[in-house]
Amino acid sequence: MKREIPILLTVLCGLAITWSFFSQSDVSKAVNAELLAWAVVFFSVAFLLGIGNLIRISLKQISSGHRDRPYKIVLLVVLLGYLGIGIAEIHGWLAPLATGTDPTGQVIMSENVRRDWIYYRIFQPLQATMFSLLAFYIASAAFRAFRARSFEAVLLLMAGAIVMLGQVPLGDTLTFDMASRWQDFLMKYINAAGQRAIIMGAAFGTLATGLRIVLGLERSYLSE
Amino acid sequence: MLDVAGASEVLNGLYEQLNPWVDTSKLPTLGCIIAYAVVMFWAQSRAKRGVEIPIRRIPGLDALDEAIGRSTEMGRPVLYVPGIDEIKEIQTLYSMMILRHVARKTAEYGTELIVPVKDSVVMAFAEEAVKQGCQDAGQPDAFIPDNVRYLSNEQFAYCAGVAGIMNREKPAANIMLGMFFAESLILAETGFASGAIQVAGTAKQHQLPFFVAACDYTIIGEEYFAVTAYLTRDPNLLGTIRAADVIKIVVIASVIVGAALATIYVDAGPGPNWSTIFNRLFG
Amino acid sequence: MTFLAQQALAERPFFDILAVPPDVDVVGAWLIALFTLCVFSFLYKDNPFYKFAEHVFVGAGTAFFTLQYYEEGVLEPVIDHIHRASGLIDSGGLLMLGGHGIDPTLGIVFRCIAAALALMLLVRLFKADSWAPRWPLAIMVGVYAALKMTGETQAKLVLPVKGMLTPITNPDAAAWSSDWARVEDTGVFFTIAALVVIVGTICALSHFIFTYKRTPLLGGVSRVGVVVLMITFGSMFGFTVLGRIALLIERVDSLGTLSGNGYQMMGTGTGTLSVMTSPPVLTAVLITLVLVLRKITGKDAGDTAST
Amino acid sequence: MANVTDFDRRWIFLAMGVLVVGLYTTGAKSPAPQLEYVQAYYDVIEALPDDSIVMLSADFDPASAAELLPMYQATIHHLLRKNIRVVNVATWPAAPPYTRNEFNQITPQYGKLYGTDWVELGFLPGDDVAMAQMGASLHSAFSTDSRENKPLAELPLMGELGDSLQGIDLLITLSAGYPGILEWLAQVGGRYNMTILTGTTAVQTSDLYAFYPSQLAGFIGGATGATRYLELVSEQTEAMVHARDVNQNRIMIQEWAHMLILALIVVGNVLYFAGRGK
Repeated sequence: MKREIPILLTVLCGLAITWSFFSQSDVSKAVNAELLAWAVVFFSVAFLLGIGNLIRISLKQISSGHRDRPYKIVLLVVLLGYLGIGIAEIHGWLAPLATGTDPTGQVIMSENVRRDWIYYRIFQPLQATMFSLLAFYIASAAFRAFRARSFEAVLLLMAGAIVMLGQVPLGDTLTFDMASRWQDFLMKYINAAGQRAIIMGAAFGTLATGLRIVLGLERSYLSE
Repeated sequence: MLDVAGASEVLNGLYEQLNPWVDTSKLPTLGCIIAYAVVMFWAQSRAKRGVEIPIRRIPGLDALDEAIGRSTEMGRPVLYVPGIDEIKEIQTLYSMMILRHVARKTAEYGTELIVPVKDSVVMAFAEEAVKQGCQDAGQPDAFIPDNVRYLSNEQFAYCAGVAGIMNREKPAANIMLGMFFAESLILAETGFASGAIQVAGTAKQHQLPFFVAACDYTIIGEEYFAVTAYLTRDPNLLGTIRAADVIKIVVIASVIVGAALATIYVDAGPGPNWSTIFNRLFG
Repeated sequence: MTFLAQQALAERPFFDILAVPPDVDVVGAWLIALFTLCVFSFLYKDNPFYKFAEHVFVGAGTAFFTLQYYEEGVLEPVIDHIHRASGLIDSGGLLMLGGHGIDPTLGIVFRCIAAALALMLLVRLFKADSWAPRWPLAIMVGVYAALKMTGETQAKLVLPVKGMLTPITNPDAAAWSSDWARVEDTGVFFTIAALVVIVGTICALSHFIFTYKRTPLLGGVSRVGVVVLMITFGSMFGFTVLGRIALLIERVDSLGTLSGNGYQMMGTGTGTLSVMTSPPVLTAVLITLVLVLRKITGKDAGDTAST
Repeated sequence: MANVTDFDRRWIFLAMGVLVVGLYTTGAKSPAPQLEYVQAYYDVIEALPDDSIVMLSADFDPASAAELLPMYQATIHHLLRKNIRVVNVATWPAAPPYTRNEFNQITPQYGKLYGTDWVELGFLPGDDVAMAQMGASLHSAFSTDSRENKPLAELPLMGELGDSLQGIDLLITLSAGYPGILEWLAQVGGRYNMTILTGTTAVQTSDLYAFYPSQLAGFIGGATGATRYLELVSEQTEAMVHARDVNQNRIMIQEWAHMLILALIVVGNVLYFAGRGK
């Protein structure tokens, strides 16, 4: 029973959703909508479980005198502090603040100001900068690793170069306005063909896994 | 011989009949799913009964053995990076199957195998795979627990950790198979700079360019699943690949026929013709 | 410090909870500069500044996402929904569900079941290998699998094929043009382009046919397919470069707006003093100093190089 | 240099940094190239009649805001100038601060009222499921709006729209990855046969050619596409002129950075093969 009921649930829900995709009936649409709402709730709660893990691991590292102990303390302080402020805002323990007036002169109250203050001054610059590092890595990889050693690599680098030139005015000037036209041809026709093949390939993967799950043959997700 | 008018009559009649139950614009999708399912199960049952489903050799696959052989000659370790996603990602799961094969080879050659992981659950799977591989090779004591290493749960920290291994322990072969994200670029570059022979493979298309440009052999897109099927001979996987092949052939045929018909009837006026009828079959 | 603060206050609020980009308050400007440069310091090598920034990032990110999922994924679909439904009971209205009104009481019952199942997920916190979390998990997996199977088969398999069932000739276009700039508009070009797409797609697909014997034909076609795929990857490569560099430029731009505009500690305009005391420059100088000192005193041995 | 790979990569980091910062200080500008698919994106919005309803989904976060935020702002200006009503949603948890901020700053410039001219439904978790649910039933997807926490029925625009997407004339997604345009195409585009426009990061751009124009009416790809769109929008919208200039300055930096990358690839390969020749 421990495994049968979950598999039964999977199959029933899977078939219901599939049915509503093809069916015209109102009932199927209603069932579909409700099931999706359920999935949203489960999805979110499952995400919230993750934070428990993070806190547990960090606490363990702090207590065990891990080498990164001070950083883990920083992590927890930021995490819990931000959480506290946010929860207080969500539940209105911290009063909403006026952020302005709309055209009719009515005052606009916002319950998000404190969260957004932190977001724009800490989370936003950090995440944006983390990913901007890749500009440097791509430059050094261009010099140290991207080698035209094989027929494939040659093609790839040349196509890449044409796109890099074709996307910017300077590249066009340097190539007497040819780069953008070559790029258009590569992207609109050859790339489009390659992309279709790749995307169809991905679709086959989804289709295979989906079928096995909906028909109750795939059970690996129940193991852990 | 059915004429155009008759054919479109039949089609319209059919759609009329089905409309109350099925959204007829989605019939092609339904047909595609059913066709795929039928072929898949048929092929799987045949594979289970031991009927040989051939899989073409993939260059990257031979490269695996070559890479392992080379590190054996140089007496340096093999580095296996199973991607950075969790075990629920199908590519990570397959990467574990391939890892088992690699572990068997390294155990046979008596070469050291280092497996850095980013996720604690994947770590358990990786240890199991390596252990299995060593047993397959009849060398259970070739398994070195410390060589399956949990580095960090943070993408770039993990990346720096792997780069550190590449620079310090100078593996002669880097095998990168699984689900990769932005770090693929950094790994491929560091590995190339360290002079190792590199074999990479992923179905994550956006990372493939970097692998192709910086690695010796790259297993691209669906080839990744074919490799897994080739190594594991898993009937389910074989079935899905055969089914995909069949649908691909159908797609190719439809594109040729459809485009030809469309060209023939390019300036045909309104009203049904073979081209419009054929197109309706696709919703 | 008070003096410095006043200097800044002359043009910018020192702390303003309502200030949003591009006009953040002075405290915000210094925070943004600090965290941005801490991350950039990783390019030199892994160091305490980066480690600090990284852990703050994980903490802040996790907290922010948690709040979002809690508010929009738990409170709204459960509490707010039930509240709204009970309101409908009083007003005697129907609860709209997929364009189909149902009795609100029923809606409440359904959503309570969902809440109960969601609670079963939490059991995992206390008992790792419990059967309870599997029920909601199973429902979620079923829903996702079905959605992706149906939707993606249609959008990524059937419709792209349908999109290719088009003529390869264009009667409306002039057959050929002597004007080189207008070649793309000619009928000949149209036909060539259309053939490239069709042949290219067929070849690329054939490359991914694995379980049939490699006849010379299939082998040759798949060889062409490799060419198509490599050009495809090449175009991705070019666009990836475009994207990554854009991210860097934006960071430089945002630091640039903080060097001046009333964020500097002393002076105004583009005077040396004002630039030197602006958040990005001063922070950069300080971080560099500390890293140099660590190198001299050999304290940075523990940091792993970024290469 | 004996072997190019012994070279300390940090010199290249430095070169890239110096190039970008140096060019930034010059403030010079370059126009974006003519891009057919951006024109298509612009034309589709231009062709919409007054009072059409557009669903604008913000599917990005700070990591990709550099590319997508300019498109997002320009699209809002474009829609509001055309007197199109906007339903604004998000499928990425980190997007709502942007949607709040931009709409609060831009809507007053056009005298648009909350509830009648635009609504903010906010973030919906669940990735593919979220999109499918918006398609299936707006009122059960969002019990309340995220600005005034009112039931949707109490907002005139949502009351008129009803429960389904039938009333939506166009879906626009600013997409940074998963979930994004590919999922919208699968869960809403094909299923409800809806016209879709998208602005994406450069990394995703090449994928979109597989769907354009049959499934995708138009798109904006990466920083160059964004700048081109800003050029088009700013012709009509004074408020976007500054943003256009900023982005044209970025294009100028961008083009030289491309040259640096190309030069690095060429030099690296020359040195490599020369070294192997010996």
